[in-house]
Amino acid sequence: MSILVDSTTSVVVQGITGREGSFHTEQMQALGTKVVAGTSPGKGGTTHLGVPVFNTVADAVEATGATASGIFVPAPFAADAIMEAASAGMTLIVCISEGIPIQDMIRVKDFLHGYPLARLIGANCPGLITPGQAKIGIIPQRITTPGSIGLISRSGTLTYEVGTALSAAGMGQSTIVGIGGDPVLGLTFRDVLELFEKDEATTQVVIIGEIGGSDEEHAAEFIARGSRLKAVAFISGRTAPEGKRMGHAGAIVSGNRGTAKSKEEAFRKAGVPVAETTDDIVGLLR
Amino acid sequence: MSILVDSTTSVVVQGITGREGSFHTEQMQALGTKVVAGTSPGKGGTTHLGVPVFNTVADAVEATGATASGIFVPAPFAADAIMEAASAGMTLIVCISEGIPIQDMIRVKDFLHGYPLARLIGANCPGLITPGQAKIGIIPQRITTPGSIGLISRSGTLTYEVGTALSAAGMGQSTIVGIGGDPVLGLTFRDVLELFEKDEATTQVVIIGEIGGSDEEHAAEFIARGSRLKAVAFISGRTAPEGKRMGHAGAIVSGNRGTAKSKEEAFRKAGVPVAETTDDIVGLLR
Amino acid sequence: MKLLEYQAKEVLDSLGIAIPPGLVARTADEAAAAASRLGPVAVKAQVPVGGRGKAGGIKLAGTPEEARKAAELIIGMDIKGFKVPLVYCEAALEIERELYLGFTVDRDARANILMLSAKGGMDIEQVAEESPDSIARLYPNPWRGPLDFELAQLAYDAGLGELVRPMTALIKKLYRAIPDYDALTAEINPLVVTKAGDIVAGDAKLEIDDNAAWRHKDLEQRYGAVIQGDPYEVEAKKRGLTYVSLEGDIGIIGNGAGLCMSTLDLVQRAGGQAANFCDIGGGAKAEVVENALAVILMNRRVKGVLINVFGGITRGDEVAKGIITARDNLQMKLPLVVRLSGTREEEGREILRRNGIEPGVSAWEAAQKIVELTKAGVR
Amino acid sequence: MKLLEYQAKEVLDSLGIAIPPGLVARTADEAAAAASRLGPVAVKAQVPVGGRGKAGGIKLAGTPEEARKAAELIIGMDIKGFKVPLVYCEAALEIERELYLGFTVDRDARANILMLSAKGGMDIEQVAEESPDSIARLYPNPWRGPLDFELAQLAYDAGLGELVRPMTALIKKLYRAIPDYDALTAEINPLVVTKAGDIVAGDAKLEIDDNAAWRHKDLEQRYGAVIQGDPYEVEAKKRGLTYVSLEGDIGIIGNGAGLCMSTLDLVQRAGGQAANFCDIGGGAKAEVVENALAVILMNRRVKGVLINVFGGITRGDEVAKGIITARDNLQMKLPLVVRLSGTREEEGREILRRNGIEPGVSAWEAAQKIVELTKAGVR
Repeated sequence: MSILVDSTTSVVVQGITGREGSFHTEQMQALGTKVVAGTSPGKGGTTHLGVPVFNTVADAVEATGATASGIFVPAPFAADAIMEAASAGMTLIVCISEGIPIQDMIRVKDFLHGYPLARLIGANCPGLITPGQAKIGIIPQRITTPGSIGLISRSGTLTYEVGTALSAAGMGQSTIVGIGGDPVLGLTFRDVLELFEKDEATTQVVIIGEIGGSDEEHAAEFIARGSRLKAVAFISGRTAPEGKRMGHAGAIVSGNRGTAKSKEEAFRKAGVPVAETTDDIVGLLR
Repeated sequence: MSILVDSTTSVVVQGITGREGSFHTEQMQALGTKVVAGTSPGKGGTTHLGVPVFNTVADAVEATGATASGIFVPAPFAADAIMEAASAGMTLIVCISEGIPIQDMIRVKDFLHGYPLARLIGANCPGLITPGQAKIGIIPQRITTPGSIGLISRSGTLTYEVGTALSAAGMGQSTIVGIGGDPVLGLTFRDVLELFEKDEATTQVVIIGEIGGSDEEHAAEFIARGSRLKAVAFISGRTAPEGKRMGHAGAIVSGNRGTAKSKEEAFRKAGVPVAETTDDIVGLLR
Repeated sequence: MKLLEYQAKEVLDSLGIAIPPGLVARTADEAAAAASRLGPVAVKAQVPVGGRGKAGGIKLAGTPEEARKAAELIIGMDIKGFKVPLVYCEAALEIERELYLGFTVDRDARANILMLSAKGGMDIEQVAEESPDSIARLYPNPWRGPLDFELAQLAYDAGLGELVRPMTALIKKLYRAIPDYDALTAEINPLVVTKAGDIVAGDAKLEIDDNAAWRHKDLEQRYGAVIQGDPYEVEAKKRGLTYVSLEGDIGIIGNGAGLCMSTLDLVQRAGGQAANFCDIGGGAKAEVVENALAVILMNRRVKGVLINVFGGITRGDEVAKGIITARDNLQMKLPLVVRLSGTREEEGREILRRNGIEPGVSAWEAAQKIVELTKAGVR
Repeated sequence: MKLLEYQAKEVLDSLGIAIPPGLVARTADEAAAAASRLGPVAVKAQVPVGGRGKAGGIKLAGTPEEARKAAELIIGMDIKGFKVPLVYCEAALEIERELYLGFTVDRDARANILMLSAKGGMDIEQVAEESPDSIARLYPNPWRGPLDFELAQLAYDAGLGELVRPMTALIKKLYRAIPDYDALTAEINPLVVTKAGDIVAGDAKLEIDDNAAWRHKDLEQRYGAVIQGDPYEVEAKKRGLTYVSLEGDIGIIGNGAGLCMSTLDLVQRAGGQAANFCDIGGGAKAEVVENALAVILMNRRVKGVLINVFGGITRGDEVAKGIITARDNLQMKLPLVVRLSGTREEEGREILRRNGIEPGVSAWEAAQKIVELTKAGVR
């Protein structure tokens, strides 16, 4: 078992004919992901990487019944691509594109309220992978092994590091979800934790957080309320300097939350051991 | 019994200190309507017509628990007033103001999707009255008598005419609802019919329609699907000339619908007798 | 407010939409001058109503002299009740294809509807009837406006996939007429794709919501005075009345649109024909009644007047007194039937009778009476 | 992009918000000239960072001579790492009261938050901590923007009921900075109510989303070059790197923000201090590595460099070769420790070793090694 994506998920790649879209579609196919269609405006009716290409996501859904989408379009078009996917009925939308303006994402988040079944992952994220079955995004298959650990991370390369370490230690993963590092994003740690909680095949989770925002704190609260999962957390950015502040607005809103200290304390309070370095994670899971 | 408003409904008057607001609040109070508060920006903390005045509807609701609102503010402020009432949790909003820009009302209608419990009547309508109990709006109490006929109308003065005729004939009314004549409005004939259908005290309904739109046709379809109510309809505007058309957009959208003929035929098809003149309505109800 | 073509095109231009070069001409000389500047032109009557082409209001002119002659014919002609005040001389386009683009309020949907079709030109209503699918439709969310992917889908649905990008940009510009100008209807038909590949507004129709005039005073100031429509409607507008001219000979005054419309219906049922629709609104104050009567009596065709008023807030006796004052001030001699109902209707009727005015108890009776009196030609 | 005060005020002015008369001065003479035109002025350092008042960057000048002296002192001074490029001479306001108005992104709410307080001025953060209720808050819907009734409620909540109308109008104007400029933060503190009753922006802070720079090329063109910040950051920006200067002496390069931050953490844990944060992104191409190394080596404080790269798509041997090329091209002599992991990490490490570069197997080991080497002062 797994969460969000498995070998039966039918996937549309938005921006399939682009450089990134092409490369990663091949990678996704190599793992066995059921990529059923791609979109590329103006290229509807053609075929790319053995997959039919449509002008719009709605056309792709109508023709294939796909339910998940991976977005590989340039940042200026990415917010629109997410809304298009939601409005076409996608229930899983994975947006890899980075550099999307924050105000675009704020509007997208509001738009998605109208599509409660649409789950967004990202943007600016490596996507997700269920080892041995399927992936949407760019997480390299070779850092993964099938197993029972759920991995949720805000950082791309740290995900790969930890995935590699877990696999090397013989600790396989149920699903790895890179939720992305942008300030305004789709699924949060807590949202993904809820999914792992319901997934019987997952018995342990690793949470790789970062300074900024309160999503880690909310995840800790969720676990504190009682979880069957054995969890380990890691927070990067303990020594990162605060950005040079110009005004006070940010401080008024965030107060003391968002620091590595606040996040680590929240996890410890919830009974979740916090790794000092990523190397320590394997040991804490044993 | 009755629909939407009765002697227990607690009402806020938005714009209570204005000329119209003052006059009609007094009329509403004279009938026994439970007017619990008024709003008038900048006059919060004062009292008017024996009623506390608040700056905002939210303040009024917090202090009084009111659930219904009557709006008597000038057109440029009316759309905002409706949204304010909905966001303050009002479940019945009656907007008397006329001359609201259509695009404002289109935005209001979309806004109200976020408040599914908020029922809007109007704008540009005389409001509603449950004879002998309460009213929100400007329908004169003296044209009404308590009874079992539900009256729904798009026209103000025709409502008064028909109300007067019914009362004179000894045919009392359960509730009279003036839904308003604007192109984009709140509750439709059909919406109000559904409420009357569920109100045991109502046994007959009179529908006073007008040319334009398809709301009368939709009401006829509703009745055709089976209703316990004995209905009579009247449509004004049979001989009204079509507006001088400039473009084709209107014609493309509305096609052949919206004429008096289409509406009368729809009612007849649904088994609802159509009065030739308003004078004939009483006879058809007997 | 329905803008004339050249006014609508000025608005489109301000929104960044391409329009052909054109000049307004109020005289034949000006038209000739325009043609000598622009080259071959279409000389187009400027009236806020459709069908001017069939009415002879558009002529092609290859030379300044031809433009002068065309303008001489067109300026001052009557098109569906509008006297043509001026012409618009517009450079001819090299047309590759003609599309249709427009939006309007769909009152059943309580929303704006955007429509795009590859089959533009005169016969779009016929297209709508015969092959409705060839007109692609979109209901944009009124707060968000049309989104890029929605407009792309609209273009593909209309079979205009190759124009997705320019069309998306153009429709977003046109849509700005809603938030910026409270437009109720905007129509570009034909929307011309030129042989050079540009997309240009061939014709333009734009209606602005009168209820929103307070937000767009500049528009009213710039364009409000140009249109020379029905003189009674113009006068009524000045006096703040809701008035529409009709073809018949019986003047109608009512309070409330519904009551007024049903009065028209009754007059026709009684065998007469109304000269106008005139709604004096709720209060039925003496001054407003006098204004309404004054406008109606300007029309020489009118042989009699029917007033149908429900006294809701205003009492019947007061309404009656107001009507008598108005009649006397205007020295009205034509037959006048008044149907008064509501509060103190009996007292009102008595006052009318004493002053030589026929009261009607029911609206139907009153309608029959005025038809009878006007047919008899009673003075 | 963080705009300077005078730039932010130009933007506010373009949105229709009142600002005091003011002039930019790049020299002491210009400041004197400004004061002779404006009368008594505040001479204010223009730096994209808070706290300039406490740092001596704001001086009042009653005469042109005083303005000259103030500008002489302020221009060129260093405020939190920024060399003051110019001053803004602004006419003094007759202040009746000082309010606070601002918006920013609340990342937990995934929304913009508008804040208004009657307690404006320097100590607003203290106000927020001690009496949070005195700061009224509103989360406007991002498509609709703040609605009139919401803004009225905000003003009443802030205890500014008597200013509801002007405040509603002003906040709507300020909010336009979001759709029009992709502003992430805008702050007017103090928002001054003058003795004459006008509402004027006393100070202004505005941050524009760099990710949206493609939508606002005009802003970048007008303002991008003025700010003279940290020279390494300026150079890094030119080379398209994500780079932040820090206080320590160990240069850091990593791929991915998370990996980079965790490398900083490890260096500190090992007893060292990072000289920078430099994220070279996913690919870790030779050219990018060389650019990053070049910027880091500009900094004379740097005593050694730690590179921490995970080879995901790019293979470890290729990354290793790229690093060696970069080092050789730059003739780098300082200690260099590279931690390579991922695909072909063994091959990569072997290449590094052969070329005299210390490879680290784990990031923690690598961090310890670079700290040790820099402390020893090995060359």
